[in-house]
Amino acid sequence: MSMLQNFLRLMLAVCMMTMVTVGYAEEAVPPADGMSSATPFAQEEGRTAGVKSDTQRQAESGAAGVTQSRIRDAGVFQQTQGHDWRVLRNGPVTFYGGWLLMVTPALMLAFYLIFGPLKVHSAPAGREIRRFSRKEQVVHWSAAGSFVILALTGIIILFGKHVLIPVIGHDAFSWVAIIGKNIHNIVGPFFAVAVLAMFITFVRDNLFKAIDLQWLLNVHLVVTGKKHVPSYKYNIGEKAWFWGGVSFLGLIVSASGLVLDFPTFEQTRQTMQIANTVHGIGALLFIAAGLGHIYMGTLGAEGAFKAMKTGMVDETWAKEHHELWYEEMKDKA
Amino acid sequence: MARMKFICDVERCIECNACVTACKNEHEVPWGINRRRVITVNDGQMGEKSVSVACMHCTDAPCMAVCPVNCFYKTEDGVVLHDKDICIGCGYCSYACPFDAPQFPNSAGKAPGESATDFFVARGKMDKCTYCAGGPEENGSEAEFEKYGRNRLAEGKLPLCAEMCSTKALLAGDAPVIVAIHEHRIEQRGYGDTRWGWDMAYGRAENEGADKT
Amino acid sequence: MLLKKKSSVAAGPAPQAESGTSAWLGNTMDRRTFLKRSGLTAGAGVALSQLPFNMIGKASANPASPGGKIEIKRTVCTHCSVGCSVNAVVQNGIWIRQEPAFDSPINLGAHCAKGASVREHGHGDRRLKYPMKMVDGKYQRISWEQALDEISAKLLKLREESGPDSVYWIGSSKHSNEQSYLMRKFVSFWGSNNVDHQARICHSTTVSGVANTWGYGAMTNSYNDIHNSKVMLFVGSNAAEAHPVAMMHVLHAKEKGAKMIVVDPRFTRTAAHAHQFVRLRPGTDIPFVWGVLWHIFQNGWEDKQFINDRVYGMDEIRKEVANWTPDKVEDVTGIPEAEIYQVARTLHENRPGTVIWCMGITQHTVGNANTRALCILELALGNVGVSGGGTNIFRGHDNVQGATDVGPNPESLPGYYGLNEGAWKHWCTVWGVDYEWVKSRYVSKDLMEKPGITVSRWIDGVLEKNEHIDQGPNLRAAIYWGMAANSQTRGAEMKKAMEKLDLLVVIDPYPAAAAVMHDRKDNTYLLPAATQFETYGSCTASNRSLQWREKVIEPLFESRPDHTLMYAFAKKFGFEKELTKNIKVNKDAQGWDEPDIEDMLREINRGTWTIGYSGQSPERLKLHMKYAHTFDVSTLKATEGPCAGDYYGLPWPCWGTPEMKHPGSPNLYDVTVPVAEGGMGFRANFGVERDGVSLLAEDSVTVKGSELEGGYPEFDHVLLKKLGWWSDLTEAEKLAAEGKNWKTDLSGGIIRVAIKHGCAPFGNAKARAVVWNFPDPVPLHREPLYTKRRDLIDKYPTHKDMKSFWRLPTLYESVQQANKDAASDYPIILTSGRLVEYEGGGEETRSNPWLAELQQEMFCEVNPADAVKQGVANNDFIWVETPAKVRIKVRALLTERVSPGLAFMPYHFGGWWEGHDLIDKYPEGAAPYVRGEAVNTATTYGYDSVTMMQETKVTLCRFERA
Amino acid sequence: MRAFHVTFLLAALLAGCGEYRQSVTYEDGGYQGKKDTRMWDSERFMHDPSVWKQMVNERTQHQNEYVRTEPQE
Repeated sequence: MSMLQNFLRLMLAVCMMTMVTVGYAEEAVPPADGMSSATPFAQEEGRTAGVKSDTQRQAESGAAGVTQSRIRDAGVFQQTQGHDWRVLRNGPVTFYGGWLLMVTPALMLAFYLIFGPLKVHSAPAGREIRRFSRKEQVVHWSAAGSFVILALTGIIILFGKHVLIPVIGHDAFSWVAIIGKNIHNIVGPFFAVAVLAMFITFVRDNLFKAIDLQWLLNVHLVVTGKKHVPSYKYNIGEKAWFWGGVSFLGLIVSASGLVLDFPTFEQTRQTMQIANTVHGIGALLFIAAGLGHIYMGTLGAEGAFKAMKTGMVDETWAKEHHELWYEEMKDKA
Repeated sequence: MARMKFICDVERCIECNACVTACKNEHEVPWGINRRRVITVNDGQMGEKSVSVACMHCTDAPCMAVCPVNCFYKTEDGVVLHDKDICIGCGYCSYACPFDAPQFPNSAGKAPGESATDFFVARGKMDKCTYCAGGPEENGSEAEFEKYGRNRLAEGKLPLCAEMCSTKALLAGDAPVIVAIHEHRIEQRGYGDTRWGWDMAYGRAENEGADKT
Repeated sequence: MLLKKKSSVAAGPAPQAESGTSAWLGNTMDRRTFLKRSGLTAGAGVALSQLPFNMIGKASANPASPGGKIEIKRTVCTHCSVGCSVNAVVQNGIWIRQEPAFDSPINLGAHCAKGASVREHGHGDRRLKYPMKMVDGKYQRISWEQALDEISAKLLKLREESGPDSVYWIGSSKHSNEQSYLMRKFVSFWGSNNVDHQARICHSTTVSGVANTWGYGAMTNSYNDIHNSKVMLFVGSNAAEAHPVAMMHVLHAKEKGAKMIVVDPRFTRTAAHAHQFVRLRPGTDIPFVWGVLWHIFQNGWEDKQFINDRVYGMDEIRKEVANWTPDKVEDVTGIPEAEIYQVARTLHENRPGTVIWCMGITQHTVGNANTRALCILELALGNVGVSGGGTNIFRGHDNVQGATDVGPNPESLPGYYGLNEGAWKHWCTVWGVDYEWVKSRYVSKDLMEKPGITVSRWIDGVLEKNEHIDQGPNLRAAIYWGMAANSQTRGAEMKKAMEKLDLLVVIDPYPAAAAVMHDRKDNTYLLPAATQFETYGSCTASNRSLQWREKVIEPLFESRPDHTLMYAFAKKFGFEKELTKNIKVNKDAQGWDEPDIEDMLREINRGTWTIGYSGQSPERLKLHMKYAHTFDVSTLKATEGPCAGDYYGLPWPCWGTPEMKHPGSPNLYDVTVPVAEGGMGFRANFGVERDGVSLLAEDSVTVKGSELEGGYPEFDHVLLKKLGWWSDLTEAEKLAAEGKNWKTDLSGGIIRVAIKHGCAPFGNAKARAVVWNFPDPVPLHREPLYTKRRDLIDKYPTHKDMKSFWRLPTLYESVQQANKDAASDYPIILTSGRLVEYEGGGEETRSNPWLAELQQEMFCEVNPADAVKQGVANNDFIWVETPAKVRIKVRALLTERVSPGLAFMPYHFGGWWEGHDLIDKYPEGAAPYVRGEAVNTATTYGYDSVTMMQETKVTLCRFERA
Repeated sequence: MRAFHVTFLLAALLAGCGEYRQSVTYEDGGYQGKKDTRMWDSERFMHDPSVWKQMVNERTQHQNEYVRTEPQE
């Protein structure tokens, strides 16, 4: 547990440092309602205000004491990290996450409108070859399905109160949220397993090859369809998704999610806060990246969706998109 | 309007746990849920001090801010309450709370005699100190009692934990009134403020913790 | 995710509390209010609670259905001697709420954890519900009829075979005054003095030590009067845990500038609030006091005038104190000179000061001398008889003071009358029975006047060879009537004794430790007694105030109030007519015969002149409860209303008849107040002179308003005639008073006339610094029987063995000598004490889920330094072994509260035996929620040389990882 | 670098639009759940907040033992 905790802490630290560098260090901001924050309880303060008792100081230092209560963390007087977590979650995570989820589809829409989908240039050969095995298909769609469910329910938990409450009202939203939360909690571990299966299933073909470098150098031409770089089974874009999305973000989101889902291993509230922050940031990035993947797998590239749907691709498609792989397959045949 | 707060005078608290028991008694709080608890620091050494901790009904309540379903509300008297019908049991309030006030049922029917260590497993409805002010159900109704416990404030009474405190260390009531009582004691003693948790609970104006951008 | 965690991974191994829901669901408890209403239900509730609109716990029927009449019943908490009033809210006969009793001048609405939880007794989930009989080692339900028939038949058979002294009756300090009084009467009519109660093992040494010093063995002032103290010296008292509400008054005084000193081997919660904490070696209280007095005498800080006028024998004390030079004190007690000096100086500079003590002083082989040493300290400082001064002895049970005063004591009839023929005749007159008849109930006049076996030693009455027992038969039956066996030492031997008995009967609201700790197979009965909330009557708080309890609810299940049971047994024994000669017998709601409590109190009033239990009629007590708000919180005096002038609860002595309207005596021995208003000098109870020295007060000590200047002896018909006051008596009074003294004059005339002339009926004498009738007239330090300081044994040896003491041989020297090297095997000093959540043996409090949740496991406090040596970590199970060769398994609690070389265990646990949980032995559904090893299973031998108080505070032990 | 500042400023402005009141008080409509009756809204207090407040404040003095130990004449 401690290794994971350390890892999560490191992750949070990285996130925090990123925030700080872009100007999100916590600053004193005058409260919105015009009350002076310096003396919020001025009339009640009395003469001794401002003189802190030793116990108060000890409490603020995060000290724990002994107690007869057996609830977790019961010995902690007061935790300040909760406030940091709140500021982070309600602030940047929600705000930028929200924009991210709006901007990403908008960008893709714009991209689609400007450049259109990647087309297969030659006429279809009519002969199909198997690109994905049955097993690969099952694994992919398990992951994909649970991903979508988790993304939607997760979005409800994070943004629902801003978006849905004003629309469907408080009580109805509670229904939505409770069902969403339970689905999220139940599907979550399933997704983690699917991600693991994905990794095992697809890792071999996603190992980096020399050709990937070339693809990378011509990325601007490739995505706009101006140039074609041959690749093996997966091109660098797909590999980026595999490594950066499925593997890295998948691991982050699954691990942090499991920490949150099974609070039965003596996790403290601090661990939960960190896990929650990491989970939120990771999931939002994952969703954004996932949108990209979905775009490429559906609208973005002709024939791609069919490939994963049926497992078969037209030879022409294979030749144009993954020439080297096509060669390999041909040799094998 | 009144502003209800708690003061725990550490010079007087003797860790007798009367507040804990009074709360259990008044609200029939089951085994494993501790709406209030007493913490002792420097146990067994000079400088040992005890504090009774529960929901402080913060001015800028973090639990309210992070609740995904807005089940919290605040009465005009500053009491932070929540609607158990709306609560989804996500546990976020407990991450945010400085005082570890939100409680969750541990598991299916934690029996008396079993130790309670999980702060939420089943993640049923959150439960916390209501300042003896019940919930949104009709004041003093059976439904309110079943979900939240008694509504003493609506009876013109104050939280039982404070009213039954063995040494009157725990004070509850309108802030200026209890501050005056506390001030009088300090005057008698001739030394420092022994209030606890106030900066954290009441030091921020409402919304101060909101987005800072 | 509806994941249920296996029990308590986080908190370490499973606790000693029972685990698993089956035990809980399987019991018969009436969960009418528990759990269901909380918004957090069991079982299906979890699934439901996931739904937004769940109506959590809707299924429960609200006992407080609307429309039922809501009544407030006023009662008094049953958990310690402070006497906190409780306002019980009752609807339709069900105790639905508890409200703070703000009007009570004693607690001002405050409660400790125990007080705030008493309503749970009205739920009684873990109560003993029916009479039970052990058949083949298992308890089976039987009817009351069968229980009473079988038990009485067996008792009568024993009486036939071995005489009445073969039965040991253990009464209770939790009985009301009336019940405990009836108990003494009941056992007298049974024909034995073999009856005792908890006071033996809590403050018997105080009662006898203090009474022999100045007259009455009770708290001299009151909790409230501590407001007036300038310094409070706590020795062997942990009020913050044992008497939390008293701490309200203590901390109030502290806030107003009083200094607070705590002397204890352990850094207690009380010590945490002290200005000065002094850590001493357990069992060295006398050297500590003499060390303080050494500085006081050295610097001339004593109150010379007071000593001259009101104290006898202080010069002998000076001689002994002179031996206790600071270096010697430091060697014996472990306290540096500077600390002792500071204590002495603080006591000198801040007057008046009070001394507060509890079990830390009393439960020693030198307990009586300890208490006297502290009295002497107060006398030297002139702190007695003043407001803010005195010896404030906090007692343990709610009515231990009352039960001591008028209850089941083996050496005395009610009111400390003793057992001589005069005492018997006095009480026979009051009871309206023939002295000769009572005598015929006893085996002989000799045994009638010989103190019985004490509760601390009843086991030796069973186990000792018959030829060593000074009463004829060995004990063959024990009736545990409201007493926790696990609060008595030498548990392992007690188990043997219990197994040897022909009959064991446990009468208690809960199945007490006595019901399960042994391996008996039959002839064992459990009878459910009602709690004090299910009956009514008076109870005496530690400050001698009597409070009246109303009946809150009807007895739960099949339980019956103790006095009803006594009457039922008396019927079987055939003396019910005599038992209730002057007492009305009513039919209670269940159709049983119930002796009238108010009539019993009136009978107590008619007979108990010695300590002034004569003025507290039921009517006056009820009036005080009703007008509690009119009493001043510092003085306890009513300033207005119908009780104006009275002190709250008419603290005894409340002289004369109720019609005399004596207000009670708030602070004993205060000569600045007229006797009619609660003043008095020291009691003239020890003669008028000794060796040519007058024992009466000097002339300068004239009680305010007294017509006699200075000291005078106690009043009797002769003195009255001599003074020419005889004619003040009415004709009827003259008739009654002729040949009598103030204690035996049933008309109260002598008292009335004495007070009319401003005189205390008991005289006006000096306090005795030297109690010449005790083994140590001047308190001497004697090393505990089990000591680490082998080198001090020769210098400060314990007493010589006694051949017959309270009917039994009692060992001192031989035990000490046999164990003088014990410390090499058992290097840790073991002491025990209280927790705030539990009381006494703990059965009722450990059966209360609100309290049980707070203390779920038995533990032993050890210093981290000692633990490291044994490789013991916090919360590990350890075996603690004592020289009694008994091992108990408890959790280790590593804490600096105890110094290295000291271990502390609370004594409230029971239900485990040498590592085994005894849950299977309890009647089904009646096991306490929390069970644990009883410290007294392992405690060792040792008894006070005057009262047979058990030694619990100093023994030796060792521990190792389990 | 200037471009960064402009971007940041724009982002900050946008964030300002996103700010919402987090502490819900039940009179301002932010909390849309069940309305809770006010403590004083009963016959006992004649529906008058000041009556309720006075009663509660008087009761608070029960927690102040100085009222009984040093009665003000």
